[in-house]
Amino acid sequence: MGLIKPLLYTLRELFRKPVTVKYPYEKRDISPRVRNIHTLNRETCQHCGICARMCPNNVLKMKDGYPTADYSRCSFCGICLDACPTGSIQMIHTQEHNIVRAHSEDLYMELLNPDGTVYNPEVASIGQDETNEGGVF
Amino acid sequence: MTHEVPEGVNPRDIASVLSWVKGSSLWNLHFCFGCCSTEIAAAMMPRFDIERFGFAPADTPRQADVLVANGPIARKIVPRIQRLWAQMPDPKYLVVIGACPMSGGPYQGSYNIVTDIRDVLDVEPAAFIPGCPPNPEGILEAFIMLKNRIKEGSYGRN
Amino acid sequence: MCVLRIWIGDKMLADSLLFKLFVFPGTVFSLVVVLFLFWWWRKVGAAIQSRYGPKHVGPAGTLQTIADVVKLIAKESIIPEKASRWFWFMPVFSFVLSFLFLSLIPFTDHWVILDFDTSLIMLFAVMAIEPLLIFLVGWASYNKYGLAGAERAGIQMLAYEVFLALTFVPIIMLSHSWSLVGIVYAQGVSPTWATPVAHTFVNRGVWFAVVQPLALLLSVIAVMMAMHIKPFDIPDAEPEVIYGASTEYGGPFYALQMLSHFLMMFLGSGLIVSMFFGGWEGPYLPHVAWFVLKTLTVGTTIMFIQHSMPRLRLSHMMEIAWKKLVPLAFLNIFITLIIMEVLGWV
Amino acid sequence: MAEIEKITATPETLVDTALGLKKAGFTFLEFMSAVDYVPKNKVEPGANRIDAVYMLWNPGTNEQKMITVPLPRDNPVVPTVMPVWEGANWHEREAHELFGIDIKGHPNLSHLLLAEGWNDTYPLRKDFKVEEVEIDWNAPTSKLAEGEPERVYHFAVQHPGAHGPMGFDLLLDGNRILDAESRIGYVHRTLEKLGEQRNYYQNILNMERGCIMCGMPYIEVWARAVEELLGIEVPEKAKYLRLIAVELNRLSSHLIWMGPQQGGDFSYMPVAMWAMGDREKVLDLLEALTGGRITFAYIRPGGVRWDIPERFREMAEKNLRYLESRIPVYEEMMFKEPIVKERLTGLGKLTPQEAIDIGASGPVLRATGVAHDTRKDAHIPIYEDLGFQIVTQTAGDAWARGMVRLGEMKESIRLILDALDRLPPGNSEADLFNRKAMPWMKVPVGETYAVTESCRGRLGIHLISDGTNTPYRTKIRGPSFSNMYAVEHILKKGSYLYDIPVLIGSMDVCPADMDR
Repeated sequence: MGLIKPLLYTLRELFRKPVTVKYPYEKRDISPRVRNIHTLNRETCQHCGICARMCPNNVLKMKDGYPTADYSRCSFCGICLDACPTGSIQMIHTQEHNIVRAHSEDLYMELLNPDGTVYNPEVASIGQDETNEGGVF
Repeated sequence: MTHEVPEGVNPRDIASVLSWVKGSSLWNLHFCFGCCSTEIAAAMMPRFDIERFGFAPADTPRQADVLVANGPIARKIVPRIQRLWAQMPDPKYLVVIGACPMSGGPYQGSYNIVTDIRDVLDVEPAAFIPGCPPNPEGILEAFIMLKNRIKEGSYGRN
Repeated sequence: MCVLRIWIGDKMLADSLLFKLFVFPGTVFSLVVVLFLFWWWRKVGAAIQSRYGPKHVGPAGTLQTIADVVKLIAKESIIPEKASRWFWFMPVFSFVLSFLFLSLIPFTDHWVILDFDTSLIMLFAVMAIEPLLIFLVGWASYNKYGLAGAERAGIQMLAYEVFLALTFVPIIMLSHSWSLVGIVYAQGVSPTWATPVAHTFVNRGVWFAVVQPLALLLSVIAVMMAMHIKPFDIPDAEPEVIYGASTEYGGPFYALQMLSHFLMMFLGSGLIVSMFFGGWEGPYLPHVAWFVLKTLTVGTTIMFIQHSMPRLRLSHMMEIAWKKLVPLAFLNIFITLIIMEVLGWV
Repeated sequence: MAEIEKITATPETLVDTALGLKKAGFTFLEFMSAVDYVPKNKVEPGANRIDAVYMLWNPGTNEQKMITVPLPRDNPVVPTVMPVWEGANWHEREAHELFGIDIKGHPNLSHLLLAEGWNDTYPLRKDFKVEEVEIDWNAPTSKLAEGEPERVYHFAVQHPGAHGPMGFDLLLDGNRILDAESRIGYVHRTLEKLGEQRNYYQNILNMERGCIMCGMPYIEVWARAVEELLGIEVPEKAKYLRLIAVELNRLSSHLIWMGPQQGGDFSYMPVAMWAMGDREKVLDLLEALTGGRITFAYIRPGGVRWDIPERFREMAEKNLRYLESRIPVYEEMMFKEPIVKERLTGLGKLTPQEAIDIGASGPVLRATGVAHDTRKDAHIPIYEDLGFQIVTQTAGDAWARGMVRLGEMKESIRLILDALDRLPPGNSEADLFNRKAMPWMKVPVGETYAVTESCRGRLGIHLISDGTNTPYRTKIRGPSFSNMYAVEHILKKGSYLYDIPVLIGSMDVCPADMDR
């Protein structure tokens, strides 16, 4: 009897819809607390460099007065958020911001703007589609 | 339309068929040495199910195509990684997942950690996916990137 | 000497031995079936595990197994330095051997490559050689885990070989035939072909699944044991001996082993269909289609059991085989004897 | 938590002191380690010695005592305490390779955590320099492999049944194991040394990575140790949130154990897959609460990072009730299934006496009928208020361990839902000091030992502060370290090749937790 009952459970499972989220084609809901990439409010940033000093993994480095991130080192722990005295640095998650790169050099990048767009020193911001450069989708 | 039409594959061009085939059947070596291995397990299991794309685990290096570097490289494990890589038949690919194999991640500055997988294996990885650990979607994207790079011919010997 | 006759038709190419060997039911057809079965196996497993399985490579993932096999064949074939020089030979030989098995299975009484009065004995012989080959595969690879897996294959053969034979005894008693075609006829199936082989059989007019449910159960277990199907896949238990005998085999060698494994799975189901489910009998559809359909149904059932069961411990498997299944098989023989005596079926 | 009660001994009197303490009820050796005092240290300025440290626990009265043996730095020698506590074996090997303490009378002092050919440099000494390390890569993998390497089965590192980068060198007779020697240390990330290199706040990051499957208890016990030294009390709400986070993490860890680990040992794919699928429900909750799935950075000294999110209660109710309804299914499939039951019953039997001697803890100890759960023993906040019940079994075998974990899952679900119901209002962080100054906090000189029950057993952090913003010494007692020793102990008693994966699985050994 003990042998039959598991078979009944598996038989029942055979006719159920899979729980799979067909990822690239459909996406699951992700909590807003997930930390996947940094953003920096460049208006309130005080150029103090505390985030860079506090980062245990040496991810953040100061360049032209603003922190830049080397994502090959990042653990996404958010200690830089706690350390920032003005709260300029934040971490966000959007599905488009899964960082996947073919070359390790591409992992070194400027922090995004607070609205999730790419920061460009010359132009204030460029379009959303540019954020995916080097990514898969 | 959720199945991948073999785009750019010309049935008369054996090379393009082969590269499509190689990209569609990537078996990663079942070799866990870090936190990210739990997320690789999660990616294989029902919620994400990377077998949809033909990515499956292989238990012995002889049958594997992909070595997924998924954890901190302690000095003790270095010869084992090199040996496993040597045991894998060509063509073989390397995917780097998480911060540890790229830079030591949270363990940089430790006396027992090799900070870069490229010092150990002398191969250029196909895809880098940062995170500690990255979520399973990220791992799936890394595999798809590897697949696309094989298809394009921009990675690996064909 | 066995009466070995091959039927060759007068006109049609389809009747020639070459066609049977290389097209149907030989190489081409069996390759297609094997690739389909591999895909289907993964799909059934995935459904039980509440996921999709291969899905995006080709429509519903149907090209997945083709991609897998082509990739494996295209890969580098590594022969370990210390391996025997017969390393490459063993998987090839075991693949060829599974075709010997194929030639004995009657798809119909016409679509059978080898048919003679005592084909069941030859079938047992072929089934007994297979684990020996696996043993040689493991030995040739000069790998500790390969050898451990080979050893287990040998042990498992000791467990199932005896009661496999005992299980089929009641069927032979009932049908008075040592030939698979004869056994199918004995289940009340009318011959579709003027048979040149004088099959001796007694027509019982009923599927043996009905009169011999215990033998059906035992033979399904025996076939699963012989084909190394979970819960009896002890010789290639990943957590224990990695891939057992095929640990060192990658690339084309592994592709061959995989193909022969699924071919054997198909043929094992075919054997059960011939023995218990009236072979090719069925209305409306062509006979061959019925046979394949029945075989796939039995195969799917086996897959279902395989995917929903844990693996047995080695010693537990021996215990079950010798202390439970062999006595059961004997019991079945006696029950059959008594019933045959009472009903006057002798 | 008060000061740790210290007893000073000399190498000559050590074994007698140990025996006396064991008779007095201190039967459980938590760890044996050392503290290196160089002259310029700020804890005891001028001291130039190595203290061998033996942390003891009295399961009857729940007292903690510590034997310290001051030794000279140039030639530290202590006798082995293995005759008193068998579990001291690996701890002494660790102290030997990391601190260079010579253990007199020890049967095997080969490298455990470090690479086999590591030269005579001792990483945890304060004057250690990485440049001096040289490794002989041709060294044999274990003492067993020294003689006849051809005969040795390497059940290790990449073996699919080894549950991660660890395993054994085996001498086999057919399937019977003649001798076994563990090979661990492949994920030795030196958390103890890193703890001394980074400041208290940065340590949130690496302490949490102590165990890959349950990081939350690690960071909880770390935060509690720091708070004890700082003398701050966290608000009631933070205690509840910590409990919720830890128990959610325990659920996810036990589901991994149930699925890919123990289920995977028999290739029992339905259970393996379903457990991972159901684990996602728990991970959804963890993600909503903390933003992480495996690592969280949620608990920090002084409280927790975020308050509870909106609609968390409903989500938890829905997901956890679903999980509760699945537990009978798992019970039916794993623990009543005859094949699995046959494999698990009688496997790896430990008596209560053996388990305590070895230092095994957690479900391994509770399966032998000893009702010790650190959550209750050490009065971890809130657990007693919620009426926490210890789950025990009496058989002491693999099956009993599984049933204990299954019972713990039910208990965890109940605890989380109760805690959510009784969640008090208020702050989730102590506002005793400036939050923004936290990253630079200096911790007063002191020494503490905080314990908790991680998913695998008794987890402790021995923290010595020297008044700066970096710890002077952090010693982590990883429960898997002793539990893995129990596996080796059982294998040496006589076992079979096919039992090894099941045995490791039933002990729920986490390599990261073991190697630290």
